[in-house]
Amino acid sequence: QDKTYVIGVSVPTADHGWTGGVDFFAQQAVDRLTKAYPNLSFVLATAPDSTKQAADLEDMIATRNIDGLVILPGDPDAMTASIKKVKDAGKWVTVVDRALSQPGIEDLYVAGDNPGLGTTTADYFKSALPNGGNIVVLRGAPIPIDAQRVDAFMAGIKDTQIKVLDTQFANWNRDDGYKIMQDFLTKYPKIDAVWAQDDDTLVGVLKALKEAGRENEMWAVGGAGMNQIIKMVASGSAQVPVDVSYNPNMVATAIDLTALHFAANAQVDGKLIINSTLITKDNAAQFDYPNTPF
Amino acid sequence: MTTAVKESAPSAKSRRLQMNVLGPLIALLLLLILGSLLNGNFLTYGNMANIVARASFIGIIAIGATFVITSGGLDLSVGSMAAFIAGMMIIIINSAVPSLGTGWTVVALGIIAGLAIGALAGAANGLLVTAGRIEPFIVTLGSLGIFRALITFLANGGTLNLNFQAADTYSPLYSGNVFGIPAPIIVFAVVAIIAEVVMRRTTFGRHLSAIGSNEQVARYSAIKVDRVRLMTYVLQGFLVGMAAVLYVPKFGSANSSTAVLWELQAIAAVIIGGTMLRGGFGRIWGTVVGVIILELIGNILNLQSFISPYLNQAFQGAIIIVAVLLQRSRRTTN
Amino acid sequence: MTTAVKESAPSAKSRRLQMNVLGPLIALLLLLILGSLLNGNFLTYGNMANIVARASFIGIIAIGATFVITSGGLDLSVGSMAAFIAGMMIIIINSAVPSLGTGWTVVALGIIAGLAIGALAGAANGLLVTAGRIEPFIVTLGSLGIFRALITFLANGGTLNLNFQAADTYSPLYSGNVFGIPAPIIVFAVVAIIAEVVMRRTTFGRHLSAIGSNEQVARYSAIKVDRVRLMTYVLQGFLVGMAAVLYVPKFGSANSSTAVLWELQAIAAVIIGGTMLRGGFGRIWGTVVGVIILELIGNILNLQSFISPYLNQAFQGAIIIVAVLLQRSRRTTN
Amino acid sequence: MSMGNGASAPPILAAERISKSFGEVPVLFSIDFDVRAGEVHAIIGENGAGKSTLMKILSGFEQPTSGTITFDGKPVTLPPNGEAEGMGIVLIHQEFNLAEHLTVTESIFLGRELKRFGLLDVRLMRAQTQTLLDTLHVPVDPTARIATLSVAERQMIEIAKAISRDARVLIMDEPTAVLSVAETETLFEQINRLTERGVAIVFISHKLDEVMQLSDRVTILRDGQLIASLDASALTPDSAAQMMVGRELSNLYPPKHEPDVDAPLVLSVQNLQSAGVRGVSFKLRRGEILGFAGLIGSGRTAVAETMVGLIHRDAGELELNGQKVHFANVAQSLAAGIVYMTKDRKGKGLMVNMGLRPNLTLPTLDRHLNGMFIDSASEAKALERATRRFDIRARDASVRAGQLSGGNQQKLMLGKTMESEPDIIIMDEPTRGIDVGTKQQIYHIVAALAAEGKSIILISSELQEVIGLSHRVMVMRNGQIVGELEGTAINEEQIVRHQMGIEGKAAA
Ligand SMILES: Nc1ncnc2c1ncn2[C@@H]1O[C@H](COP(=O)(O)OP(=O)(O)OP(=O)(O)O)[C@@H](O)[C@H]1O
Ligand SMILES: Nc1ncnc2c1ncn2[C@@H]1O[C@H](COP(=O)(O)OP(=O)(O)OP(=O)(O)O)[C@@H](O)[C@H]1O
Ligand SMILES: [Mg+2]
Ligand SMILES: [Mg+2]
Repeated sequence: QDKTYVIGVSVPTADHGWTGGVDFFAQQAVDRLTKAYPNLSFVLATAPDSTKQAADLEDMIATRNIDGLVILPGDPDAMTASIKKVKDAGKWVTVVDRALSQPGIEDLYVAGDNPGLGTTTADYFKSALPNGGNIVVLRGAPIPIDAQRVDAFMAGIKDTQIKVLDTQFANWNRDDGYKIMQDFLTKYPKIDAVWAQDDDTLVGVLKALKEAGRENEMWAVGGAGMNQIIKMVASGSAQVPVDVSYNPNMVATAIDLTALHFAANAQVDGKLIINSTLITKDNAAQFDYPNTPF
Repeated sequence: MTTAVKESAPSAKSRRLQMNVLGPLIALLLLLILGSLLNGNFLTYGNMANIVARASFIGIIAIGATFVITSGGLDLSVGSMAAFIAGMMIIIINSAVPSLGTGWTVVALGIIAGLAIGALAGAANGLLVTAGRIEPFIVTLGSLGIFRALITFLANGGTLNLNFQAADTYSPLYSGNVFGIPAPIIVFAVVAIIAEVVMRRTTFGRHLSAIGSNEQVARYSAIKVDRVRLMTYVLQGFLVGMAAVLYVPKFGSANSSTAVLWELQAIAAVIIGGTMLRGGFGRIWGTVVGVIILELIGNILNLQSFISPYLNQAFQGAIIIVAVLLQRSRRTTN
Repeated sequence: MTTAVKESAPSAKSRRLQMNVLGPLIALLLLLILGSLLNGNFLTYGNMANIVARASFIGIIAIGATFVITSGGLDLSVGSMAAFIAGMMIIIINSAVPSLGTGWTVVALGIIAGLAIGALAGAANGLLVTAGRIEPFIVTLGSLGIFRALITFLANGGTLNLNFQAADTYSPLYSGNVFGIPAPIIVFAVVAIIAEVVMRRTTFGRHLSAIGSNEQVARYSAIKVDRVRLMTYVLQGFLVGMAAVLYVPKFGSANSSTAVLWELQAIAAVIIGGTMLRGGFGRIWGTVVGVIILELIGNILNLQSFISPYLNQAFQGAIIIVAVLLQRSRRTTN
Repeated sequence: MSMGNGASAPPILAAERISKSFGEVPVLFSIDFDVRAGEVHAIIGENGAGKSTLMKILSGFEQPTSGTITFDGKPVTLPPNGEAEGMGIVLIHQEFNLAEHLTVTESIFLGRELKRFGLLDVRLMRAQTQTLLDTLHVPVDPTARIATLSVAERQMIEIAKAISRDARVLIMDEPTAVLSVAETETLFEQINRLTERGVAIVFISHKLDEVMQLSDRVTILRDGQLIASLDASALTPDSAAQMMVGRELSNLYPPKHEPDVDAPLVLSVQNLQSAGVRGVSFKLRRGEILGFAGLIGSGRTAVAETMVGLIHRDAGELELNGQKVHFANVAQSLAAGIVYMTKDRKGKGLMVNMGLRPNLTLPTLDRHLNGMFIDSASEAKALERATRRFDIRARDASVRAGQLSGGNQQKLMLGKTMESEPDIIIMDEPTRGIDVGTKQQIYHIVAALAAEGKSIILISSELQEVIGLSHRVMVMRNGQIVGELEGTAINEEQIVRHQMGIEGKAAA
């Protein structure tokens, strides 16, 4: 136990609610584990884009002598090559959430389930709209994870009566969710449900509905599990009947496992999929992390 | 000769003026026509109210930007400054709730704090530009980063949420109506009118364009150049504060993604409105039109269904260019 | 009188020059010292090579920006242009693989295409500015949106990935070495040297600063102002293309989040380097120093663990301001 | 006076029935004009008569509305934007045509850089510039940036630039307006050198004695009409002046009323020091006109700018009516009743792309406030007053200051200065580029101001003006006062001797 290890943690900058959560949970895990394991030290870096994230990895190798890396790649395809370099340098690599464009590079993959989020949501829409209905979709930002989610969702509702009236990018952001929903309300007299895909966007959507006085005409579903939304679900809100988990604290799980590998050289390699499960009134309690900023 | 002059001049002059004045208005008109063709609900009071209400945030900021730009300055930090101020307001209000309760007093406190912080932040920018003699672009690019980092830090990477009861007290300021006119529109209108008067009818406004058009001449003409410059940044900060004051009740929250890139929209609105980026000439009403044009583009893109959402940004870009192209003849003359 | 002038002028001038020249270098030196204090590995060849290699993307773009800005222009579209070009290159290469295989021919094709598309995109900007007589800020803000939308559209909202074999052929262009010097550094250096010569030793360079300093004077000196302006944008586009040519082998993919906000970094580097945003005076070596300063800041922040990563942006902002503050004395005189 | 040889030679460049309108504003009416090899052809006329416009047309910078231009007897359309230099037609613009950021060398070779192996031959260009500057006795460093040069130095650079082109026709639009005797002499030497080489010179000036001294032929314009074109020998300064203004010109300078010796001191300056000023002391009485003579760069402007707080004061005292004062900026000095009228019209005096009204009232806006708002009506009145008082000729009140003729811009600036009704007025080259008629008006205004108890400091490189108006004259050299002249001692010879440092306190 005398040998000490350095673990690099590289996550995207908090450029919207969910990544904000990632940063928070990563920071928390790092602080907790530094105390827990005296022989572990961590290097945490946040990056707004893949150029910076690639740079961070280079720096961790060149100047911080890391032994392992936990990375949530902002843009997995762009980061694949850089992560491979780390691996080739003989470091332990844990990839979080997003799949690299080349399989088999990482030692441990704590996978978020983006298609799963789409499918789970689609299943709920099918059950909630058995004889179909009009829905509008607010996408995230035009990057692959969004595409995966939306494609899975569309596939899920393919042969149903559910009609997608319209789709726009809301960039996982409250203001855009608000604007776009306002305009959808102007555009379509009859909407039965809204898929906002993300809880931040959902907040904007709800505000727009409330102001238009149409909050009782339709229900809306977000995603991720922001505690503000979880509370609504738990309270059995008719407007936000469910949420779909895609919890940023998966990064903490990944850091924990990686720490275990070094501290207790436990067998942690392989793939761990964090399912996107449906959060309902009944199970909401276990998804509620009250004292987090997310 | 003089007589010949008197007859002719107006026509020549008015020709120049026409394009310059009509440019933005034509663009606005074309968009309104386009919108109404695309969707029957476009011209409804509700939709129009939505658009103007949304425009109010960037609008109020862009009005400040008009002053800064007319005097030959630039402020890239307004977006992150707005986010930072909103965050500070939330923290202040939340921390004051225990002592002051969740009534109007606490909200008022928050509002005053917001405006004050805005003015101070603006003063910081202004001092670095005037006393520090650093390019405004660099100063405000730097403070952009600083404010953005501070809000991220304050929010601990996540989102700051306003105390719920306080939010209820506060929210009318955004979602309320006076005679059916949404509150933000009223604030926006009042700010715009005052600003227009300041720009056209006060010494301050005159000095702005003098400095923007030729700083040396201004100095030799007994104008306290640095003080006026500083004032424009303070004013800008104050108006950013006002935008934040309207923003906080909207969602009762702020995080690192709040108001991202508002600076570019604000500057675009100013220039679409006919203010010259090099300084020396500015007009508030143009900026107001510019902001509304920008919101209209977004609104219209949401109301139609043939353009792939992937291409939204492209159309925004194209329309911005065209809107300014309509004023080309004016630029030519200068 | 002669004496009076002769005495005062040179000394004053040289003092001004000193700060103006030393400013960026001092900033650079301070950062190097800071870095080496923070971490023993900082001054290693490996780390330095990393930093400069990284700097090459923005560096090559910023060199183009130096030309544009010196002539009094501005190009905000470089970031999304880079993304767009990278995307086009990937599409072209991938679609050529079946016919041309995955060897150097196909890569060469991609490279040529990249440079050509860059020059064309630049020409589009330039024509709107010169022929269209629209504020460069607006033109390039517009094309920023357009290029960004196009890459999103091309990638269908997802990511464009380079054919793997082709990528293997291509990758040495980024990760390869010549006499132990990383390829991108060599490209960067060559571009910088040529640019420095063009700026100081060719009529083109001369005419740039003349135009940036006083367009009327330039025009009256029989300089083809519009053509020179256009050239700067074409050159900028070409160099953006070159940056993309280096980017593709490193990341092997492009999507809507590629090269976001590079424009701000490039412009910041140019100004940190001592080029005047209002035009009339520019220097390439300064820009190179500026880019490296920016990269150093990021690197140094990675060398320590006491500053919360949330505050990175704040320190970057602060250091940018300080770096320029070091040239203050110069600005004062202008 | 150059050889009459020009008289016989055929015209190189000629204008036939040239008319020009800006918009619908006619400014030239069917003008005939020509210039022959080896002659100096002067053009005189009131401000706004159309001289510069005609010259711009003759050098291709403006296209005529009608009429033809012939070059070597062949009708031509001159290429725009100074490309006519390729044909050997070179114009020195009335308003400077120099870019602030460029160095002297860069400016002189702008648009026709010398190259070696496709690259700029910087060394050669610098060397040639140095020789050029030496022949013109201009003591500036070829690598100095234009921004650091004084107005006169800039004018000399323009001249250097022009004579460095191998011109066949060299047009000079008021080159001597900002020059003092010494530089003017140098310029005339060069002109004679050129005419002997057969270069045709067109020369515009409001200094009629120069015109008589230099030119073979003189063309007179008035309100865009050709009045006469005749041999210089057939003219006297007075007759020329009359033909210009179209009326009898009474004596140019108003009678000097004796300055009363026990008038109170309004201003006393002790040991003033700053950039370009090395220990200047002088006193100014109520109702006195105090002339400041000196060569270019002798520090007169620097003294003025230091007094009003435009240049940082390193040492020295200012006493206003017995009170010690220090002005940190112009606002303070203006409030105290001291104003400085710059000679750098374009750079520091007027906002060229703004209207006349904002220019006029810029320093004194608070006088036109109605409550907290600007009262445009009262501004308009002010403009009307100034227009009348200083005879500003604009086609209408809506033109931009930049569109006024040079002289009228000067008058506008004078009006702007007087708006604040100062007690002490420092005028730097007040009649720069102003026609005799207007000069006369201005001189009378200045005298009148003095008579009503204002005090005036008159900085001028035009000796006649200093002599004709001043009660007392300070001569500056090297930023120091090297002589104080009074009464009969105020004469050309004395002043020149002091300027040159031949007499008076030896300058360091
Ligand atoms: N670009 C322009 N646009 C409109 N009017 C102009 C322009 N340039 C000159 N004018 C007008 O043409 C007339 C002649 O101007 P010009 O400059 O030729 O006079 P000038 O004889 O050179 O006077 P000065 O002796 O003061 O230089 C003036 O009334 C002036 O206002
Ligand atoms: N603000 C200043 N800073 C530094 N040097 C200055 C400044 N102003 C003037 N000088 C220098 O002081 C000397 C006197 O210049 P000044 O312009 O006062 O001469 P002048 O007598 O007005 O002659 P001119 O006709 O050239 O104006 C010149 O060498 C000038 O470069
Ligand atoms: Mg003239
Ligand atoms: Mg001077």
